Amino acid sequence: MPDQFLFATEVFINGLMAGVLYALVALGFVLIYKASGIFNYAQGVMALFAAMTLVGIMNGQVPFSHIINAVFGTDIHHFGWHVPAFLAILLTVGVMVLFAWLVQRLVMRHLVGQEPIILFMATIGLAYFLEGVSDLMWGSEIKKLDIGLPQGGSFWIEDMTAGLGSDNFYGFFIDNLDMVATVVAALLVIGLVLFSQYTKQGRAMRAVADDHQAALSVGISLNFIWVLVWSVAGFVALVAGIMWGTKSGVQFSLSLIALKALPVLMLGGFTSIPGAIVGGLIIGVGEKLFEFSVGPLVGGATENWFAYVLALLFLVFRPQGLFGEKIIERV
Amino acid sequence: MFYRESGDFKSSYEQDSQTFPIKFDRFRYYAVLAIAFLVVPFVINDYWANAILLPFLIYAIAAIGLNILVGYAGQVSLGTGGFMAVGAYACYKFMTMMPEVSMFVHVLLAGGMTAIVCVVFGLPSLRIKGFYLAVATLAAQFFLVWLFNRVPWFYNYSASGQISAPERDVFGILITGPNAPAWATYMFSLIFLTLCAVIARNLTRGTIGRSWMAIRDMDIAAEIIGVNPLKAKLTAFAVSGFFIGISGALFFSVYLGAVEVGEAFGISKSFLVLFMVIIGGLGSIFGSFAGAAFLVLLPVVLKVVGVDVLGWPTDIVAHFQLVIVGALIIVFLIAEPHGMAQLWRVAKEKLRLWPFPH
Amino acid sequence: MLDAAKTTDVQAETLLEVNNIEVIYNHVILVLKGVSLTVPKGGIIALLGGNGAGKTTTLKAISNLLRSERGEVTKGSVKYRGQNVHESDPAELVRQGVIQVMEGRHCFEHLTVEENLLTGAYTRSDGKANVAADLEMVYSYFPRLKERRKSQAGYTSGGEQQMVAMGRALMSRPETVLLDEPSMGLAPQLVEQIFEIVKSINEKEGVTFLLAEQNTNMALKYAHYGYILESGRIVMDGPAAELRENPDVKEFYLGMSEEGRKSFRDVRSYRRRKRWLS
Amino acid sequence: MQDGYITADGRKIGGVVMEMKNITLRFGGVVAIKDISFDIREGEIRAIIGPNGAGKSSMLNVISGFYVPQEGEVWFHGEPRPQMRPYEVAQQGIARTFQNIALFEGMSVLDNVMTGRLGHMKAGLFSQALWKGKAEAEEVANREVAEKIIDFLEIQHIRKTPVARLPYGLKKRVELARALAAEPKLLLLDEPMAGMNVEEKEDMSRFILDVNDEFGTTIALIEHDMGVVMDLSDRVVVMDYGKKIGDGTPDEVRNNQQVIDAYLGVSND
Amino acid sequence: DLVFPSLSYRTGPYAAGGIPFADGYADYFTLLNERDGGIGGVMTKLIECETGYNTEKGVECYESTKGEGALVYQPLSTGITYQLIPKVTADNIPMHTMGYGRTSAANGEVFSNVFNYPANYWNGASGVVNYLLELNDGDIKGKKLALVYHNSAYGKEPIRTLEELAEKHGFELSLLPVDHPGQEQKSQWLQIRRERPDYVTMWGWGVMNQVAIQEAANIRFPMENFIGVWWSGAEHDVMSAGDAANGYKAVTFHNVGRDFPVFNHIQKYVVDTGKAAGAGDQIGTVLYNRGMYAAMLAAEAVKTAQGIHGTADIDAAMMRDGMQALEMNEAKMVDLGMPNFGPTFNVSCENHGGPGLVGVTQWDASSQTWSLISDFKATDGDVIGALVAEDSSAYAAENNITSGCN
Ligand SMILES: Nc1ncnc2c1ncn2[C@@H]1O[C@H](COP(=O)(O)OP(=O)(O)OP(=O)(O)O)[C@@H](O)[C@H]1O
Ligand SMILES: Nc1ncnc2c1ncn2[C@@H]1O[C@H](COP(=O)(O)OP(=O)(O)OP(=O)(O)O)[C@@H](O)[C@H]1O
Ligand SMILES: [Mg+2]
Ligand SMILES: [Mg+2]
Repeated sequence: MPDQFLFATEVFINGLMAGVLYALVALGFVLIYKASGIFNYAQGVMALFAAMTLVGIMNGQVPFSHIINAVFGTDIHHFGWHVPAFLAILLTVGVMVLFAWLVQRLVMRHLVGQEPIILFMATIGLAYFLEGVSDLMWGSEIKKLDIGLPQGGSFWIEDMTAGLGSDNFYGFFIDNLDMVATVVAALLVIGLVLFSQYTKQGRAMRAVADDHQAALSVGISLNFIWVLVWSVAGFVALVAGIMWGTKSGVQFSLSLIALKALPVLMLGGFTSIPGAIVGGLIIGVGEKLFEFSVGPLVGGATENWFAYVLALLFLVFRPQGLFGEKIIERV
Repeated sequence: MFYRESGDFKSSYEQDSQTFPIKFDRFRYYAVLAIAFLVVPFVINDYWANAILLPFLIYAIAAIGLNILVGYAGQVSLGTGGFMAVGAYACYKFMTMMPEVSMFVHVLLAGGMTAIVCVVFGLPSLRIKGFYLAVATLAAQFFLVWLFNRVPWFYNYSASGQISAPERDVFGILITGPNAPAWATYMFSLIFLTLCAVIARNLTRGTIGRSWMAIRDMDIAAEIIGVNPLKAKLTAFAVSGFFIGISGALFFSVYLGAVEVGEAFGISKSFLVLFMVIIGGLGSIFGSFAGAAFLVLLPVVLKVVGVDVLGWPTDIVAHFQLVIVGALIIVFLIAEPHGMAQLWRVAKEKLRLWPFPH
Repeated sequence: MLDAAKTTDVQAETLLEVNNIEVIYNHVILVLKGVSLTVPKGGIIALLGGNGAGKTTTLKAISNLLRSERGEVTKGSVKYRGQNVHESDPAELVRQGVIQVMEGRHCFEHLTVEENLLTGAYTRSDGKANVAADLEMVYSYFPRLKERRKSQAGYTSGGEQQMVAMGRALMSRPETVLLDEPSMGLAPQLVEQIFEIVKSINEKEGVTFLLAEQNTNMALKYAHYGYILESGRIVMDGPAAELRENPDVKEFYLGMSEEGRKSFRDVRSYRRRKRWLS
Repeated sequence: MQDGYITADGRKIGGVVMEMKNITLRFGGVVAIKDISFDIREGEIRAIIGPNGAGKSSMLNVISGFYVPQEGEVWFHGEPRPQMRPYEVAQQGIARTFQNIALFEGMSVLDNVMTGRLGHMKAGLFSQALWKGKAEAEEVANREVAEKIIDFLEIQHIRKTPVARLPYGLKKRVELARALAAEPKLLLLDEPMAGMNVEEKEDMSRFILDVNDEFGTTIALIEHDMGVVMDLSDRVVVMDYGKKIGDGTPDEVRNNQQVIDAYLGVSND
Repeated sequence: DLVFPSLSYRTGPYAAGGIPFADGYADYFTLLNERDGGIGGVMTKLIECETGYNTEKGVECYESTKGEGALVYQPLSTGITYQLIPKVTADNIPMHTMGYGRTSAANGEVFSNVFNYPANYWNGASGVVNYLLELNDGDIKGKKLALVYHNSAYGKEPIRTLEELAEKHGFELSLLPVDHPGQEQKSQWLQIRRERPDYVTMWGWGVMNQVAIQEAANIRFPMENFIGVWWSGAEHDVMSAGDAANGYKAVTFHNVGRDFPVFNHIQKYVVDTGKAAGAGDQIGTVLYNRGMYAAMLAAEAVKTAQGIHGTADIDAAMMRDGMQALEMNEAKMVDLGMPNFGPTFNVSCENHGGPGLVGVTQWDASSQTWSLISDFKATDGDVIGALVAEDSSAYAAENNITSGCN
């Protein structure tokens, strides 16, 4: 096989994997959008917060130690214990549920029935708030996150495939972490699809997204639904935070991965869980292949805008994204 | 007490469609103008100009522009940063290509250029709606930033890709460059802001404004009763682009003096201006001012209080700043989802009924 | 048809009591200026009044949906079974058996007709079988819905949506239903049918109804008791039968004068006529 | 084209202005309109009735160009109307109200009514930006027309109120005002009286009759209140699940057995 | 007081780099106050102002501190530097951009108030190439060098120099931009894996560094052949890749580690007395050292200025003179408790950039330390000098500056 083709294939496969990682973030958006019509800008920061909390708990860091030290002149940083990853994850999930409850209590319930853009704005406020809080709580230095996930290219695959091309071809490079992410993402998607399509709560969730007032009037407790979806979204954020945090360390930029998820959302449709995955794959492959083929001609670094332009092109033909619910236009 | 509509009768429709139908409002408006034009220039110093007033004036222009698009025409855009960059780079190119021309013209031309670009990126809005459109405008944001970063012609082939504003003047008074006096930069921006505000006000109270709002409130119905959606949306993008371009030009040339596109006109700029518009009040010119003032001033005030008055470490203050700004946004939205402008309106309604509670 | 005798035997227990409530929207607009009414268990109570009289507002004040419209009950109290419900969540009220059918349909556009109906059963925990049975019941009331069960509610016609809204409320097996303009936009037969349904549910299952209705004629025909609301105040109340005989009600709400029903074409003067209050 | 005639109460009805020819409209599997033809004459009040989901609103949507029928043609002023966008249809002098009120909630009543006049305002962008010359004069002139309609419909007191705050019935009236402001030749009304009590219906009927009388506006009307329909309309089309089952004067329709079975029911007084 | 504004960033995407630098900068001045009673008897005063690496906040910081008698600005961001160049010139306040900022500011004839000694990006680029030459016995013809860079003004700085050098030495250069923030670099590293360059150099900042090093490890690129600029060579950049980062290199213009007497003083006078700017745990890290080094150079310039003007309480204009006359020699450094901490150099009116001596450091993952593996050596003055002259004269022409020394 010609090497160029093999290289393209390699890029393609890695694009798929990258797409899965984007999709992980996009999933959180979809959940909240589906359940309340809210475009949750804070999703990225939630991933950051979740990852920071996880690392903090694992390392036995004292939350808010920085302020405590500044105010009381103390010098405390660590409790001096280390929490095993599994337990730390459970505790972090607990923290995310608590966070969901607070969001519902302090923000959402006061904004019932408001227009989407107002709710969107509120989530931006939330993002600021959470960003400040997570820095105050855990400090803004970079933290290493290691819960024992494999990293680095898979030698096995590399060796298996090395013979396919000429000497210039070294076999396919596939990151172990990406493979783990793929499995996790698949499980998440299956679970979430089952939840939202086949359970009473799932149906209620979609009802809430359509009309807050009517949902209230049939006895759906918005508060409960919101705590529920924000918790699930918090969990998804944690998963995304773990994957991305393992890759690049846990620090501020983690919150910016939200920007990589937006074109995915747009392409897959804001309301579709499978859409997030398919969108992710298309975006991942699309941007990597474009960078591979056209990038060198125009000076590279095309990925950021190409993802958006690609999604835009899809939208022009399907304004609700590939799998999004049709936008009902009636008078 | 003084807030009385009664006794302030209007006898013609011209009078009724005035910007400030109530005498007291009108009076206050002239007072603000007088102070802004006749008092501030004489007392202004570098700090006030560069740290507070210039950003306020310039962001207010951008906010008015975006408000036309989002607040009046209902087309949520996250491309503001990119469009400001178009204004800035257009201005830079005009400044360096035609050094002898008045700065005033450069800025206007930059606005015009941005309007054109904005219309091009507004085309998808004919099919794409709501948040899909918002995300789609990010394509403009990222593409434009990439373009200005990538094509050396835009930054005159400078080594690092930064652009810096050469000294330019209006009637012999320096407006750009480090030697431009504070009052001149202030007045220059103020004139543009006043101009933009007046134009925006005129447009929004007339036919165009109503067709924008109709599209915003219910686009299908609007089309059925005779609003041409293509025209309404694209004019909104054009007018909005014009203002945003002006603000981008001023932002670069008068305020910062040198910019790097990714940093100065990145996505965070788009969000910042959008916050201003929403916090201030969608569909309100006054709201654009209020929102810009709020988001320019608040961080400064918090910093001054935290660092200078309370003497806290800068990083804790910076983090608290985020927490407070975030919390305030939420509190504001809960108190009044329609922004500061609406708070003001309700306050007026209450005043009118005063001393009765309702 | 109902007669006066019927009204007396339902006077038993008071289920819902609205006591002199005042409602303000947006902190400034005073809409209800002291409305009181009582709904006895098992009664059908009609709330009548012109556009903007405050019927919808009253119902929302009871079901606590006001808050999400930036409205607020500033005075007075609403009691359900003697309990103050002012603080409770609307969903909580549904669980207690009070459900509102909102004015203007409010279907869940993206859900199918059937899913819409099923959301009505959200608060129920009496098993799938019972829910399925009730679904069939609703379909038997509104056969048209059965035909359209798989289409998204957003794409159904106005009247079909109204049926969905009604059916959805019935799915919750309520104890008390607050009906806001149930007959709006329905074809004449259906209007009658809806009222027949109300009556039969009321009689068979003892469900209490408080209905805001513009179709005074129908409302007074089926209701036991009526309140007439104007500009945020109750201006008249009494047993339905009596109200029907009241000359003012006859003229302004039933469109009848001494000579019987006028043709709409013959109403030459549309200047405002006498009001109880102004 | 047939000639007009004079009605019993002395109104002159002209020739056919609009004719629907064999319209069929499908949405996926649902056939909303099945091969329906009827016409509307100049100056008449034409009612469309039928059970819920019969396709009445869809028919209005076809007329205003929002739905494009799969088969059939709309003839306007004696010639087939080419495929056009809804706003172009509106510019031909067709205005309408909607079944589920479609007012611009963020605007005041006055502004809503003024949107009805958009088609009559032509000032350019620059003139408007400066608010001088044509723009201002035009604004005042059109404002006068709008005010006349506001007076006519007796909604002066809510002129400056945001429509979101209005009760249902008043919204319907504002919608009518907006449609009238366009000074249409053909006015389409989709259940203008839903949610009104008798007194208000009387008022509304009066408005409709007066519009028809004073401006000679042709009116097509959907309504479920048979009293109103029978009293106001000159001719009635009856639809039933997409099919036309009756067409004629109110009396003819009222006595049509098919119509009685499908729609009116027995006890109609 | 001698006022030193510190435009720091302890928040935002680059906080991890900003914090240690700001701590080092602050602690050194605290040390001077605590130990020596200030400089020449006048106490120093540090005004910290948070910029979040954001130009607008930078301007606000500048405007709010310049009135307080600021002696020298250290904006710590290329963006803010560009912004301030005209402003400080107009206000006659010196600015020191050490190892960043506008490279051609080395030409003091055009940029009268801007200093970027002891080394700039172009020195860095040349330093990398020189080091490669050294490794290959002076011949790198036909070798492949890939530049992975932050797609911003900062990242693009070395391109011109590297292109010139590629021509001169006959190596092949390929460019791989990474967009901010740089969380995703699969494409770039797959390309590197395909092209197999002999060496990779990196102009990265923030999260981009960690990800790049991680990805390099993933594709098993030999770490010894991966050389970053000094902003890509701190502990947190390599830490998250763990052992895989062992052997990674970075060029530098100052020494690393905490094996210097001055740190004992800082520990004693500053940390132990609870006056440290940060938690006190950053001492000896690369960026802390750099911050401290910058502060030291500023303090030395103050001393020089005090000498020139015969007054201890100097102002910004005098400070400029002091900086322009600064001489750093080994004796001084030993005196300060920093033997061989940085190169020795002199500043002059014509040359604000110093001699541009560049060393190389390497990361040892097992001991978790950086160490200097190649001493500070000269870089290619011909190539760089020409580029500086070209760029600065373009700037002078654009802004009507008559160059020359006064
Ligand atoms: N959200 C709101 N904000 C402000 N005012 C409101 C709001 N909703 C209703 N109102 C006002 O409250 C008054 C009563 O309205 P309500 O909807 O209760 O009337 P109604 O009797 O139900 O009328 P209709 O028969 O037309 O539905 C009206 O004058 C209306 O303007
Ligand atoms: N856009 C659409 N997509 C799918 N189905 C539609 C659409 N519009 C209308 N329908 C269907 O077509 C049929 C006719 O609808 P239409 O709204 O015209 O009824 P109608 O006669 O106005 O009824 P009503 O009196 O209840 O308003 C209904 O069954 C409706 O569900
Ligand atoms: Mg009502
Ligand atoms: Mg209909």
